[in-house]
This record gives sequence, structure tokens and C-alpha cells, in this order.
Amino acid sequence: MIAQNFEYSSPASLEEALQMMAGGDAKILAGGMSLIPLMKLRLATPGHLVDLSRVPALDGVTEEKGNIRVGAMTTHFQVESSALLRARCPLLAAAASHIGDMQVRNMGTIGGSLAHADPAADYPAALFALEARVRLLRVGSDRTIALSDFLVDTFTTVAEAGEMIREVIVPVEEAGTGVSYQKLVQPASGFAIVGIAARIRKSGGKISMARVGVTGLGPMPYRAVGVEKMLEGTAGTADDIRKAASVVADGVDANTDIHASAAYRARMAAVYAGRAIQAAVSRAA
Amino acid sequence: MTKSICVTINGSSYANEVEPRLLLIHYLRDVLGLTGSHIGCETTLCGACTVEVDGKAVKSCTMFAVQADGKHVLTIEGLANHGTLHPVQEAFWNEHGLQCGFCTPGMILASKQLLERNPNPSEGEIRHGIEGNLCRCTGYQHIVNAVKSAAAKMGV
Amino acid sequence: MKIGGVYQLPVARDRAYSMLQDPAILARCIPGCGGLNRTAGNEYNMQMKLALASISGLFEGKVRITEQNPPESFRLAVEGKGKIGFMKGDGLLRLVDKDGGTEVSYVGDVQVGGTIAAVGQRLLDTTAKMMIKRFFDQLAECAGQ
Amino acid sequence: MAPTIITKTEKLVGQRIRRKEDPRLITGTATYVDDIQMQGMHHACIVRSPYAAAKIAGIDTKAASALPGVVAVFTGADTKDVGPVPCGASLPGLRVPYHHILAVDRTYFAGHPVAVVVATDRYIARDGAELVEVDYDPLPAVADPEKALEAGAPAVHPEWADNIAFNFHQEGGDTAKAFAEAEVVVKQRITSQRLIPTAMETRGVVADYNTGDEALTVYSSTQIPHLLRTLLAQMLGLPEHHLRVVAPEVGGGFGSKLNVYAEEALMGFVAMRIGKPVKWIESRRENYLCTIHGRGHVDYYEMAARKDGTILGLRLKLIQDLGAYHQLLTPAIPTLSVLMMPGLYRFKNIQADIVGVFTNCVPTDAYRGAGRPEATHGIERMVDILAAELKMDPVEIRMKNFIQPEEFPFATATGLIYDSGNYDAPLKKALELADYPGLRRRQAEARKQGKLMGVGVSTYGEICAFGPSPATPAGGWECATVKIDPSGKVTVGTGASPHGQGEETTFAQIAADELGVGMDDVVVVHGDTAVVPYGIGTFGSRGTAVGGPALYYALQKLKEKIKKFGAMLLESEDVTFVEGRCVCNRSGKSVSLAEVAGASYRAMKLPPGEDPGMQATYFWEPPNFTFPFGAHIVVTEVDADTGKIAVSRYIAVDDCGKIINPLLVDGQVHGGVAQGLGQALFEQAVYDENGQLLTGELMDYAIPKATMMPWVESHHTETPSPVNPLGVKGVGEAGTIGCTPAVVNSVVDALSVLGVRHIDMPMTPEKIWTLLQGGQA
Repeated sequence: MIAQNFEYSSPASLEEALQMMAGGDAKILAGGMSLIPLMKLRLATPGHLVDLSRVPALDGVTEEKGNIRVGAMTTHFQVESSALLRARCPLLAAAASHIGDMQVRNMGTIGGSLAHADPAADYPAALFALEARVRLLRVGSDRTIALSDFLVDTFTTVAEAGEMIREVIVPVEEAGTGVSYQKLVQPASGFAIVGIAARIRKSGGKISMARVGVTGLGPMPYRAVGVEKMLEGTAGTADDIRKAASVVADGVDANTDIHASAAYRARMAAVYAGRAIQAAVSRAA
Repeated sequence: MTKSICVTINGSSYANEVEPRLLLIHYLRDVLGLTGSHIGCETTLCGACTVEVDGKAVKSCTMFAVQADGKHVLTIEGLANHGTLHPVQEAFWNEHGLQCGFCTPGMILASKQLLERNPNPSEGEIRHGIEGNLCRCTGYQHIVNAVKSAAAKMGV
Repeated sequence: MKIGGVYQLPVARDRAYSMLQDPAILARCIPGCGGLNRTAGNEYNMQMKLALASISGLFEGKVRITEQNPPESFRLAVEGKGKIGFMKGDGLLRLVDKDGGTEVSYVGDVQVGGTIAAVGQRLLDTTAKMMIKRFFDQLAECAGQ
Repeated sequence: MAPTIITKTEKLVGQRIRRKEDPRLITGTATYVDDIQMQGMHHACIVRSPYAAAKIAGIDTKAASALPGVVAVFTGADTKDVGPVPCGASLPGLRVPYHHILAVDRTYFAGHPVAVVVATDRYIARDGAELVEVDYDPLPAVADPEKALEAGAPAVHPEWADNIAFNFHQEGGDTAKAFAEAEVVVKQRITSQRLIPTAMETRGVVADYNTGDEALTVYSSTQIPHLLRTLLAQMLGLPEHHLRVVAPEVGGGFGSKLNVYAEEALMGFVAMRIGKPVKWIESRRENYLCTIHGRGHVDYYEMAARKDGTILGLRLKLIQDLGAYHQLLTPAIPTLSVLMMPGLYRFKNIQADIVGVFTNCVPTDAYRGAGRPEATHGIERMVDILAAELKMDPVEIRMKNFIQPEEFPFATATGLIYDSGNYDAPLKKALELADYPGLRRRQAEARKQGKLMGVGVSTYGEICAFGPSPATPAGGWECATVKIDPSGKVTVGTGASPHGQGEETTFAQIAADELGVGMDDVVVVHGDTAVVPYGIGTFGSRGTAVGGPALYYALQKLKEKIKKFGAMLLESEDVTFVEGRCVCNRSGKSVSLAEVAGASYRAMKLPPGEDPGMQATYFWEPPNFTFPFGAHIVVTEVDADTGKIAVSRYIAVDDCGKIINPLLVDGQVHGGVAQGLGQALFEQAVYDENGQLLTGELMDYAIPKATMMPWVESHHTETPSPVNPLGVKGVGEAGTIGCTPAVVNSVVDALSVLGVRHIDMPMTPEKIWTLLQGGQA
């Protein structure tokens, strides 16, 4: 319940924050929803925390040239309730609404969640389906990479020492795209046993684009490209969807824990993929 | 290794030197003696420590006091206005929305936020809204009634 | 918790087997290992630093190799204790020739206790798999050198 | 229905009155243990074993002691003369391991306390605990009670070769004959998994020792302040009258605080050693590791019956997972299960064999229902299994075997006398509320469409109001005091110290009615050994059913005195005490309660043989237990793709005798059902084979959240108990007891089309899905 002591800094600007991070020893405090519980249990013992909550540049949702930029310190509640996101990228808002609980969504941030790289976090399913990009800053470096390059393993990202997430970039959803996020909840923690995000576009009565993101199933979230390929070009009938969804776990080493075995998880991934795709298909114009 | 902080709590401002690791809940309870907010877990699940920081309901066991520097905090002690209960408090009392009372301060503050964002919630929306607050006594049914009743009263 | 898996190493079986008995190579491959010190025939002490995103901890550990049957199989036991709890892994590794290299399969048991056991349930399986993967990836890298 | 807010004197018993205790609770002004602040108070942090079984080779406390702010570090070597942690239950041949308050040379379960660090603040105490170096040699452990019974299992206590703490045999009637005459016998293994009570307030202790008076005050989050005082005095070697125990506001107990814990004695020891107040507050992690768990049964049932559904007899082998030690009532809990085995049924042949097994886990003990939910679950499942075997309707088979109203008082095969009952009544009411024939029609239609819908019926009987003293380990009576101030204001004291159940309200209702005063004129106090003479507690649904009558009799005693003073003041023999006034029946003149009370303290003149003052104390010994009952009907729908269970209707009709406050009774039912539903669907304490608790936090142990609870339709029938003058029976545990079989019966009914006959709890989606795939759950 009580953390080890640490040094605390609260920069007021992005420049100041990057300078503080430059030494490479500091750990970022974003919303703290993952980090602080670990610190209280002393599983995490950072020597220096840099609190980004007072850096205005990191907060907020803006639209620019077909993209929406979500600042790293934007809270899940802001994402869930953002009029812009709800209208222009509803999948991300939907995923945010499934995270934790009201209080956690009031504090937790999209950047903090991504940096933590929890294999069962809700966001990555949606962000994979959205082919999101992540912009990373460091003194002297500003790079934007695909989410699939950012996440490398369980709790592991490519972010280097001193590097921070500046923002997450998602596309403005084209009109007529149907989206859905469906989640089988672990009843104690609220994390996803499996969570599936689907985006579907139709053209001439056929599925012209399918994107499916998966979380909770394996060591890291992923895009189920096999499912997408099987859907594209079909009419999106119940049978098409069932067949496509059934390959969602192919090649994935599914997780096992006291809440769900690998076999059940893999099967539920297919069931929830079917449900998410079905919902997205029915919403696609 | 201490930091100076200044926090406005229930309308009064407090200045203290605190260790960065001091949790907001311990600052409220142990430093300031505001023991109305409680601690029921260490994994940000039970919600007994819920307070408002700058108008947002947060779990004060998952926030360091230094993070609240310069902010406005509302705790259960500050909710009643000069002895007049807040409608949510009154509704919890009328509807028997509590038994042992340990989760109640957090539950009331979460309910207040829920009603601010959705003044006329359905039963499902109420249950979703208070999902971050665990109660082991009531089975939640009278809490749902209390939130409905408060909504009706606040909507008048 | 039961664990098991299969890895492919790009070296001949004799070489793979001897690498897996070599304390210098094991020290490079065990994630976070700060070096092995022999205490008895095939027993070593080590210091391990576990670092997994925000989680980190120092462990006093032991490595023990038994049931050696070169170049086919042996048993590897790794254990560590620290402030955040303890962990123990014990597995039987089998080596077979495959595709010009060596296929290493293992079956075993992982046990954790203390604080890490309390909060790690959801992540234990994933984490154990990742650590083992890191071990073999590193081993493959050593083999390539 | 909104509560009635009473402002004038009228009949209060039976009304929905909002609670007197709530204003402090909804404004954050109540005082729980952790809210207590004292000058010079120190804080303790306990070092606990990460191993379920280990030898302690050594403990190095130097670094911890050297940390600035740490004032003391104690280990088992320092505390070995304190204790042992008491077992209050006795059974023939019971093995009772010596339970030190800190481990001495060996640990027996993960979380076993090994050392305590005392510091000037809680942060430093925590830092100090991390610096205590304990050298453990791990030993083999066993966590599963059936594995612990196998030959060659690691011995939990090395002084005994096997892990059997006791064997207990009970038989009533002639079971051999019943089984010989049976036309049908059904058998089933039924488990009742380990549960973690999870009171929202964890345990906590503040101990304050006055070195001048040599007097210790212990504030503890306990359900049993008086019993704790008696037992703690023994543990600490302190004269009992030098010890005061206070249970301040207690944030839920459910049995988990009906105990005497190592930490309570440890804080007393520390306070006496350092001469300063000391506080220890349990973390949730510690609460899960070290506070008692509940249930932990593996039961093997056999039921004998005739083809017409008449139940003839029951055999049970009950394996009770005790954990590593006996806490206060540990070995007694499964004996309560046996008492309730007959349920509501007439059959009189029962044979039960209990084996109590040590495991390297935290002890089990009383958790809401304590033995009775396990029994009710067993009998109600067996009745459904028999009904399925005989292709009878579960309602019909129950009605056929119910004890009938004219048969009360009814002597059972397990030696109990059921006080009163009308078992058809709640079942019929529930069936009507549910539209049972309609439900069955809907179910038939659903099945045609390939949908899995289930209707579960369960009736239950409870043994409550513990009880006559010879039947309880601690004394089965309860104590009440009533004091009227010179101004006429009333203070009630009760030994049945509540922690959320609302006795400050219900007892005020009783007192106000009897004394003819308003709710605001009565204050109810409890939970302090310096304020109430003695008391037992609320457990076993005895708060209102034993504490209530004690209060009633104290009030009668006091009313006699009031009348005598009234007669004296009115100078008349013919005086009635009514509506808060003594009235002369001849002149019509009257005096108020305040005038009478004032005169009794001023004592210018006394009635013959009367003392001054206006107080009465009554210790009431109940002549019997009470036996509430009821019927729950649960409708479920099972998602065939995922195995998820949705409870679409929950109907509870409970008969707890006379109802004092329907608002509070509904609250008890809702809360009880939540804990039953938690067991049926979500909750399970999981240990791995090495004795590590895998559900060690709320992250992995799922207590119901608001979104996980159905709407509970709570209704009642009222069959008064003849055991006490209030006619009350008790309701605290009813919901929990009635719930689990109703839910499991419903899901088994849904899956019966697949040939499923039984499902063990918790019925997780994966378990159901596995069954749906044709596997074994």
C-alpha cells in the first residue's frame, strides 16, 4: 500500500519535460492507473517520476488533414466523451468506454496505457483496427511509427530511454464505416479476457475493407489480418463472418490463467470476433 | 526529499510539505484528519477512497498528494452545505442505500459524478456508473434506488 | 503452472547441448542475469534483475543442471528470491536434430510466490513465456556468433 | 417504496423507517479503526511468509531496527509466551495445533506472520518491514483437502503423521434400514468452494496501554468485543478488568471478524512493550491471505427414496478443509452443516461423517451462513437430482416431503426442534409471483428454438438465533440494558454489537414502542466493553432474534419500575403506563416519563423496595433456536456460444418471522443474495498446489459489482416464532443460504437437455462452455 520514495518533477512544458527525461533514468507518470498500484505493491520502484499532467501540449483531441491526433495525456473519459471522436472515430471512443471504471477513466490516459503495453488493455484492439500511429519524442528526435512497430512484446515497446509518447494518430473514419468493440470481461479486474474491435466498409454490397484488432488473447494485441482477408470481397453473410472469425486465433499462442484457459480464450476470440464483425457489418452503410 | 504543496479542500486551502510518495488518501486522512474517505484495497478496484479532484471523481489511493498540488478537492466531508445534505446523501439515507457504510462516501461521490454527466440514468447506466465502487452489504439494489431517487429530486 | 514449448536453434545438437551447459552462455541468455558463480558441480549462484516495463526487482538466484544425458536431454532448474517474492522454474529440455539444426523442446513447471503471485495471475503465463522466449532468442543469437 | 419518516409516537415496529445510524455514515463523520488518531501513536507493519510451508532458519532484524523512525522489531522469539490464538470449539479427539501469534520456527500458510516492525509512521514501518531478512527453507505443502488425506501427503503439522484434525460421526434414525428399503438411491459429489468474505473494511487494531493504570484499551474492527476481551486477556496474561475492547464503526464482517486474531494480541503486546499507542491496518492483500476464509467443503451425498418421491434417508461424507489452524470456531462449522441436513423435509434417517482436514492454507471459519449454506446447497441439489431421476417436478417433490404446519414443533433426525413453519406458503407465493406454469411454457418454447433457459426452485430452512447456551461455544444468551436519563431520554445498550445490520434503528423501534416515546428519544449504544456489561454478538442471525428479546425483557423490567414510581407520584395503586405516561386509571391524572425518571434520580421519596435511578439490565437465555425458511426461484438464460449465465429473474420469498423494519429486512435479503450469487457464479479462493493463494487481490477474486447483480424481487410471509416474545426469527443469512441452490438448480435445469445433472460452483462461463462441448466441468 506504500510506495518506495522517489524524486518527483512536474514540468510545465514539453521542452522542460523532454529535458528531464533526457538523462534516461526518469519514469513518466501519466494517469498513474497502472504505475501507481505497482509502486504501492513495490513491484515498481522508480527513482524519479516526471508527472506530465501539467504539460498542456499533451492534452486534447484535434483533427488535421484526415487524421485525428489524440494527445498522450488525454484521459479515457475525454476520449469516450469527445464529440469529435464520437463523430469522426467512434471506435476509439467505444473502446475507451470499456476501460476500467468511471474513476479510472477520469485519470487514466491513452499515452500511459499504450506505454504500459498491457497485453489485455482495451485500446490496442481498436488502435490496431484503426492502423494507428504513435508519435514519439525525445530531445533531438521526433518519430512517428505504426502501432504494430511500437508494441513488441508483453509490456514491451520500442520506446527508448528518454523517449515519450507525444500523441496517437488515428484516421478520420470514412462515412459509412461500421465499427464495434466487443469484450469478454474478466469479472474481477475488468480487463479483457478477449476484446475484439472491428471496422467494416461496404461497397456494392460487398465488404470492401475489414480491419480487426484483437486484445487479451496472446502475449500482445495484434491485427487479425487473416480474418480481414477472408472477409474482404464477401457479402458479409452470417456464414462469411463465422468462417472468417474462426481463424482469428490462428498462429497465436493463447494465454492461460485462472480465469480462462488457452482453449477457451481462443474459442471466445472467435465468438467475439464474430459478434464484433457482425455488429460492424450491420452498422456499415 | 519533500515537496511543498497547496491544495484547496472543501473550500479551505492547505499548505504542507509532503514526501512525493504520500498518497492523496493518506494526505487527506492522516495529515488533515479528513477520515471520511476510506481505503478498501490497493489495486484501484474498490472505490472507497473516491474523492473529486477539479470536479472529476478519482480514486485517491491511486494518486500522489503532489499530483493534487494547486487543485480543488471535494471529499464527503465537504458535500453537505452547512448541514443541508446533498440530494444524493439524502437519497442514500431514505432508500437504505448503505449498511456498514464503509463504501458509502466513495459511492456517494461516484453517484454524484454519474448524475452530473447523466441526470436521468437508466438502471443499467446507474450500475455501469458505479461499477468502480464495490459494496459487499447491499447487493446494490437500494443504491440503484437511491441514485434514481436523487435523480428525480435533482431534476425537479 | 505448467509450461512447455519448442524452439529451433541453428546449430548442431552437440553444440547446442554444450552451449546449454556453459555457464558463460547461460548467464548471457537468462534474462537479467548478472553472471553465474559455480557453487558445486552443476550448481551456480546468480543475481538477477527482473525488469518488465514498470515492474522491476532484484533476485538472488540459483541455477542447477541435473539428469544430464548428452546430447539428448537434461533438467534445468532456475530459482530466485527477492523482496517482491520468489520464483522457481524447473524443466526437462530435450534436443533432437531438425532441419540441419537442433530443436529444443521443454516441459516444466513454474512457481511464483509473494507479491508477484498476488498480482501477477493475469500475466504470469504471458510473462513466463516471454522470459523463456528471450532466453532462447538470446541463445540463438549466441549460436549465430 | 419510500421509507416512512416518523415524527410522532405511533407503532414503530413493522414500519419502513430510515436508519438512525446513517447521518454519520453519509457525511463521513463515523469513526472506523483507521480513523482513530492518538498523540504519540505508532504504526505496525507485519512481515509475512511468502511460503506456505517453510522452516525459518533465521531472522535478521538489524537493518530494520537501524532505520530512523523504527522503534522496535519483534519476532516469534519475543512473543512466544503470548497466546495461543484460541480455538473455542471442542470435539472429541480434536487435534489442536499450538497457534503462536508470530511464527516461531516454521510457517504453515502463505501469509503467516513472522515479525512486526513498529515505527513512528506507517510509511517508515513499511520501509522497515522490507529490511527484515528472513531465511526460509521451503518445505513441501498441501493445499487441497482431498490430496491432504492421501497417503504420503506432506504433514501440515509435523507432530501428527496425517492431516486429520478430527472425525465426527452423527446418526439419527435408522439409515441402513432406509437405504435397504429404498426404491431409488441417488449419489452426487458436491463441493462448496473456499470463499473470501471480503468485508469492505479490512481488519485493523489500535492498542493503547496506560502504564500507570496497567490498563490496555484495544480498538478492533471486530464483531465480538466482549468475547475478544475475555480471550485477549487470557492471551496477554492481563487481568480482564484491565482490558477494554472497543469495536468502533465496523465496516462489515460477515463472520470474518467473528474471531480472535493473532494481530489483536500482537498489537496488545506491542503497546505494552513500547508504552505507546500502536495502530495496525490490514491491507487487502493481507486480508485475503490471513483473515479467515469460508466454506471449503467436498461432500459426498447419497439419498434414499421411494419411487413416489418420498425421501427416506440421507448419507453424507463431509470433507472440511480447515486450513492450517483452528481459528475461533473452525472445527465447529461443519457440525452446523450436519444439523441442517434434513432441510425442510420430514425424513428422519440421517448419517453423517465429517473429516476435518488440515491444509497449508489460511483457516476456514464462519462466513455468512457458516455451515448452513453448504448443507442447504447439498440437500436442495440432492432433491433436484432425485426429482430428475424420478422425472418429477422439483416443486411437487418438495411439497410432498415438507413438514406440515400441524407437525410443529418438529423433532429432526439431527436432534433439533423446529419451532414453527408453514413451508408451502413462501413456495406457493414464489410460484405465483413467478407465474411458474407460464415459465415452464416459455421454457418449452425456448427449447424448441434451441435456447437454454432454466428455472431453478429452491426452498431452504435455517437455524438461527444461536441459541440456547448449551448448544453454543460461547454462551447463547444476550444482554440488554435500558437507561432513562433524568430528562426522560432513553439509552439502550446491546451486547449484540452490529456492523451494518441496523440495530441502532430496529432496537430503537422496539424501545420506542414499549416506552411510548419517539425514535429520536432513543439512542442505541454497543461495541464497547466499558459501556455494555457483556454480550455475545450478532452472528448466526441472532442480533434481533436474541438481542431483541433481551431488550424486550429489559424494557418490561424497567416498565415495572416506571409504574411503581408513577404510582408513587400519582398516589394511586391503579396506574397504567401508556404512550409514555403513567396514568391514574381512576382520576385520569398523569405524569410523563421525564417526570417519573427525574423523580427516580432526585429520590426525594422512593416506592417501597425500589432503588433510585431508572435503569434495567436483562440477560436473556433463549429456550431454542429459531428456524426461518423460504423459497427462491431463479430464471436463467445460458449463452450457448460463451457459457455466460444471465439471471433474468430472481424471486425471493423469505419468512423470518415477525418483521421489525421491512426496509432493513429487504436490505439484508439483497445483500445475502449478492453473496450467494457471488458463490454461485464468480467467487473462488484458488490456491496452487504449493499453497500460494492465486486470488490474492480483488484483481483476481471477483465479488459482485453493480453490473453483475440482477434485480431481486424480495417478498415475505410471516410465521411468528414461538421462541421469543417478538416472534422474530432472523434474516441476516437467509439470502445467502437460499440463493446458491436456486441458481445452480436453474442452470442445471437449463442444461438438463444435454444430460447435465450437477455443476459445481462457481459456474464460470468456461465451466459451462466446457459442459456444452460435452466435456466434464
